[in-house]
Amino acid sequence: MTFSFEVLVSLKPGLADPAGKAVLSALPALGWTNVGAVHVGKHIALTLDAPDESTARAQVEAMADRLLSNPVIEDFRILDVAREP
Amino acid sequence: MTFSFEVLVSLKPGLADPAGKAVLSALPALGWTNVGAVHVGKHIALTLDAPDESTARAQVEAMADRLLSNPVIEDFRILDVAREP
Amino acid sequence: MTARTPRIGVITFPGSLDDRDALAAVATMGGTGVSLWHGDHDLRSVDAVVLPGGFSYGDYLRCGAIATHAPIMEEVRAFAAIGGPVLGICNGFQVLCESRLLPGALIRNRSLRFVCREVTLRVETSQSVVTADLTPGETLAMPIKHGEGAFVARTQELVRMRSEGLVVFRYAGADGVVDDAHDPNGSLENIAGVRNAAGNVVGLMPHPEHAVDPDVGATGGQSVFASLLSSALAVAGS
Amino acid sequence: MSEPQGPGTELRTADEDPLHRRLGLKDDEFDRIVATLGRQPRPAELAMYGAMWSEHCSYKSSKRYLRTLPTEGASVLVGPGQDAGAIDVGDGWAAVFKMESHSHPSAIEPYQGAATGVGGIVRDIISMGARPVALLDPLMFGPLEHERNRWLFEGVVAGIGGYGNCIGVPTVGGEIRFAGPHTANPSVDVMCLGLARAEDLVTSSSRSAHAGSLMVLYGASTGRDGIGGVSVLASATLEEGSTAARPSVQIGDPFAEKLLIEASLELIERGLLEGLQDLGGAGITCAVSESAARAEMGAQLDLDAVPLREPGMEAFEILTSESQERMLAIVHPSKLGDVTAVCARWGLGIAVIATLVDGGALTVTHDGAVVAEMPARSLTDEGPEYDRPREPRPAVEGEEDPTFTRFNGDVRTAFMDVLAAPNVASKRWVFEQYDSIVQGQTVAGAGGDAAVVRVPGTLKGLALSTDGKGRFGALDPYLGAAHAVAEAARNVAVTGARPLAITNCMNFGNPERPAVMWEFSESIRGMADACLGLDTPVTGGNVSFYNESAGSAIWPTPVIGMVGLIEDYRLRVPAGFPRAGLAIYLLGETFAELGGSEFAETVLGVVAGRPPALDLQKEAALHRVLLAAASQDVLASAHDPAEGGLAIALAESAIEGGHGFAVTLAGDLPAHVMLFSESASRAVVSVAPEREDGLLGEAVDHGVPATRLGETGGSAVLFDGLFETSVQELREVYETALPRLLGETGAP
Ligand SMILES: Nc1ncnc2c1ncn2[C@@H]1O[C@H](COP(=O)(O)OP(=O)(O)O)[C@@H](O)[C@H]1O
Ligand SMILES: [Mg+2]
Repeated sequence: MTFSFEVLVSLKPGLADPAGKAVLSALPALGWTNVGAVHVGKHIALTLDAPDESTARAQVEAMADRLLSNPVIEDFRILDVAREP
Repeated sequence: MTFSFEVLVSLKPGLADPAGKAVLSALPALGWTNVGAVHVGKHIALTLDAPDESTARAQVEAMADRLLSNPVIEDFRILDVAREP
Repeated sequence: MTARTPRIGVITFPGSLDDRDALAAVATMGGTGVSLWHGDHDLRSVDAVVLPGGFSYGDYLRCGAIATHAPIMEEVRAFAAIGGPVLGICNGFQVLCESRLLPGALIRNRSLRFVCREVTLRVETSQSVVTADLTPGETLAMPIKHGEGAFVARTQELVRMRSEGLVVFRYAGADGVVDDAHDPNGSLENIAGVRNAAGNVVGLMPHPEHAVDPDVGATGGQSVFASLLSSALAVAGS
Repeated sequence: MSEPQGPGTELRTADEDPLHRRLGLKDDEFDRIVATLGRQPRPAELAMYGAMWSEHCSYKSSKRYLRTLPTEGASVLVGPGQDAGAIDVGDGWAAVFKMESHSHPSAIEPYQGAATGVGGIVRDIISMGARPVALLDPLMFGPLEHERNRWLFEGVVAGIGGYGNCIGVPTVGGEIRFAGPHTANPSVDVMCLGLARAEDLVTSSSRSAHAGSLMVLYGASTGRDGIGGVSVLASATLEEGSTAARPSVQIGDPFAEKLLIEASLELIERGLLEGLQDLGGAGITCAVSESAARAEMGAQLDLDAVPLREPGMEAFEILTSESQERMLAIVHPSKLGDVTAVCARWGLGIAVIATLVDGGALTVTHDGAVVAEMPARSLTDEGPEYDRPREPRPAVEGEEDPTFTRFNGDVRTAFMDVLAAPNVASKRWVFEQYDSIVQGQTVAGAGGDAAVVRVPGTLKGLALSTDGKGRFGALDPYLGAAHAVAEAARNVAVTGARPLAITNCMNFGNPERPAVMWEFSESIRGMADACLGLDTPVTGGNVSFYNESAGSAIWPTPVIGMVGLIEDYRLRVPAGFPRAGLAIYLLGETFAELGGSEFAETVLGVVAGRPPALDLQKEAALHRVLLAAASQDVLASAHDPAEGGLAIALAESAIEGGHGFAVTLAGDLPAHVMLFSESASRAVVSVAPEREDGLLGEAVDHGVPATRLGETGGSAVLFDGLFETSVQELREVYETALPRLLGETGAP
């Protein structure tokens, strides 16, 4: 079966987030003064074949940990799962 | 009230996605040969103050359209909403 | 026509890097360089505007995206609309695409790496303010230096660009042959520079301002700036 | 000063240790603090001493050796002890330069570690009042066969490019070496060169401040990142339950740095400052105490005024945070309005955090209460100093010097193997990722022996080279250091520039081990002797200790950053053969010296033997010949044999220039020794036939042997009587070796 996952990778709290800061400071010029915080991270969508969902999810977690993020500075979160027959 | 949103930005289908391709081609060397497709996009988390959720959401949509994504090449999707009192 | 030297404005955005180099190139080629500031609503009566290379606002989010909303860009849009010559180099090209003054967009190089090297460009049209003095097929040597220079457009748009002749430069071999081996970043159809329909707004990823002084490299930028200067005078005089 | 030092490996657990030990302070250091204060220290005070008296900030193990380096010379304007050294390059210009390492952070997060390393050294240059105009990045990694080493290598290179490219300072050169001992400990050193008008330089370092002057912090806000980077806070808890949220790695913001550069230079140009200091290791503690101590004053520091990135930060966190992209200016109160306006125009945050006061006391308040009070000088100038035990490494018994190993292999195969060795092969994959041309002054970027950048508005060029000789150092640390200086000077001299002065970065293992301390002292001795012999004083540098894991240290590797001056950059001599029909000469002599050579490691598989001898008088004479010939436009090309010897030098000149050659290597030495010996004080030059007499005249005048080897021309490459190949084949081998090791085909 083919499963679809989305992985969200974001900087660990406490680290400077220059991209988030840049977006935040650009917003007032566009008329939005009510935004409190912005953080920019990565979104990775992938599909994989696996016998069942828990196997698939375990693999995605391993990929997120080993390849898609650097655990020293980033956290990740696995978003959804959808199965395509 | 303060609302939290997450915006996911991804390249429009059909456009080259070199980052996705690079992840895909790095996977087999790490032992994962069952991944079919990978797409890399952006994840933007933000908080904003608004009188109610629908106002907040409308503003986030406008931001996503005008600043957070480039509609010429990207699609966006607004993920969740959480309210903090 | 007058004998006065054209005034060429160069915008400094926060994070612009090649603004001084562009001013120097203008001076070398006989124009008067005028510094313009992103936060002003004033083009200081220049005859042409250059958006220089660099990393405006750190190029965070998307290259050129935040600069699009700078106050001076309102003036640039108005100037472009009445036919004023506008040249975007590298980051300036990205700003012009983000501003919809030019078609398409620029994404990460297919190598995913920044690349700084000399390339050869083939001129595709003389219908632009930077190629008015050049002949299609001519080649120019100048450097590139960017991490996000792969030109992309959706198929429909690409078809329109082709039919309207909006491609100004393509990456080529020294002999002018356009092929994948000479595409340094994965641009569609080797596109290195494009124009708007009127030809007064042009953007390119390579750096003509770094190719006017033979002591520090190639000289393919000389004719680009020469054309810009003469177009600036022509528009100003008309 | 921004590199974490001293991993807390020797620390016992928090429970059984008092606070000072967890902050990396020894018991006698603690006693010294009690004696200075005349009472028990408060926690924030201990954190401040812990950071300032760390090896990295105090140089407590290395100071006594650094004092022995030659630091004086006709051109030196500012010697060691300032944020960066400076030399006079004429026409009212000062060249300001310094090298620094960021190896430890890069081993954890290569991209950000390297990126923030660039940021740190650039701020050192700005704080001298100079515009940064060039970067160089000498790097050392473990072999690329290992996946982790590839990850480190690719990440570090991307990080240096990512930061350097974004701040608009060209990266014009560097060095990459691969060696086993760097597997767990990559060395990431970065050198920055800046230019200032000599009078502006004086302004920024004269410290004309007085009581009532304000200390203004501008740039990024202060967060919990990088706390204890320089001491051991990151690996120990200060007080119960407060460490979880403190990341040890930092994220660089090159955009903020670019704004800092422009704002700082504008502040200096407009004469708005009384002093300027970067924030690096030990953060606010270091910047405020150094500024006060230099002005021979004290300061009143209010931590409540510091703009914070996160709420609820404790005093010690604010005091020792190493958040990036911050500067501290000393400002007369009457100029504060103008300073604020300049920072606002560049979009930078600004806050008055301290006031200079008479007397030498530094008083720190937080939440309205005093949290620390001590003599400012006690932090900066009165730290401990050690004479650590040294012990020469025992000689390796029964090891054969590769110079005398019989070689029965095929020299052509050996030649191709050496050409493809990662230490020798083209580094294009690396340097094409760097913007080497921004600012428009790069006459020669990476790819030759030294980079050359113009001094704007003049005909002058500055020639820059970085060199480390780890393999030689492993075999003889004295010679390793001396050779590094000599090669750096030679790289500058072959371009036609006169070597003027050096900066350096000393990359070593744990100084608490006597063998490492001995290597260090020997290296300093070698560097000092070579700098004296070549008249290139030391204007500054950086010491990076503790580059080891599991008791296995990196090779003792001083990396030298040399600055030279060429009076007319149009007379710069290229490394490649520019055309056919030129006579090729070897200046200097080849001896049987394969100890520690590339040939020995790549072909024989050993790092052994005695490194080549170095005669500094011969070396200086070679430089004189090169300079005299270059200034008369006699040389068509010049290149020095280094790793891989004469054979590789000839090959590189052919590849670079695109012209083949035919040479005959006469003499009594075996062919492989002729080809691959790494004897010092040599150069391969090419000259037009009508200029041969001119070259020979200079060579005779300075007593340098000159041997005619053959001619340039054609597409073939011929070592007469040995083997034949082509420029095309050489280029293929040389250019594709590194991409292949990285699993790429070399396509664009
Ligand atoms: N990390 C690097 N960054 C930039 N340029 C580099 C780097 N490594 C090597 N280079 C360039 O490659 C060329 C060859 O380097 P190297 O073999 O160290 O030269 P040499 O033997 O003359 O010291 C030099 O021009 C050098 O500047
Ligand atoms: Mg050399």
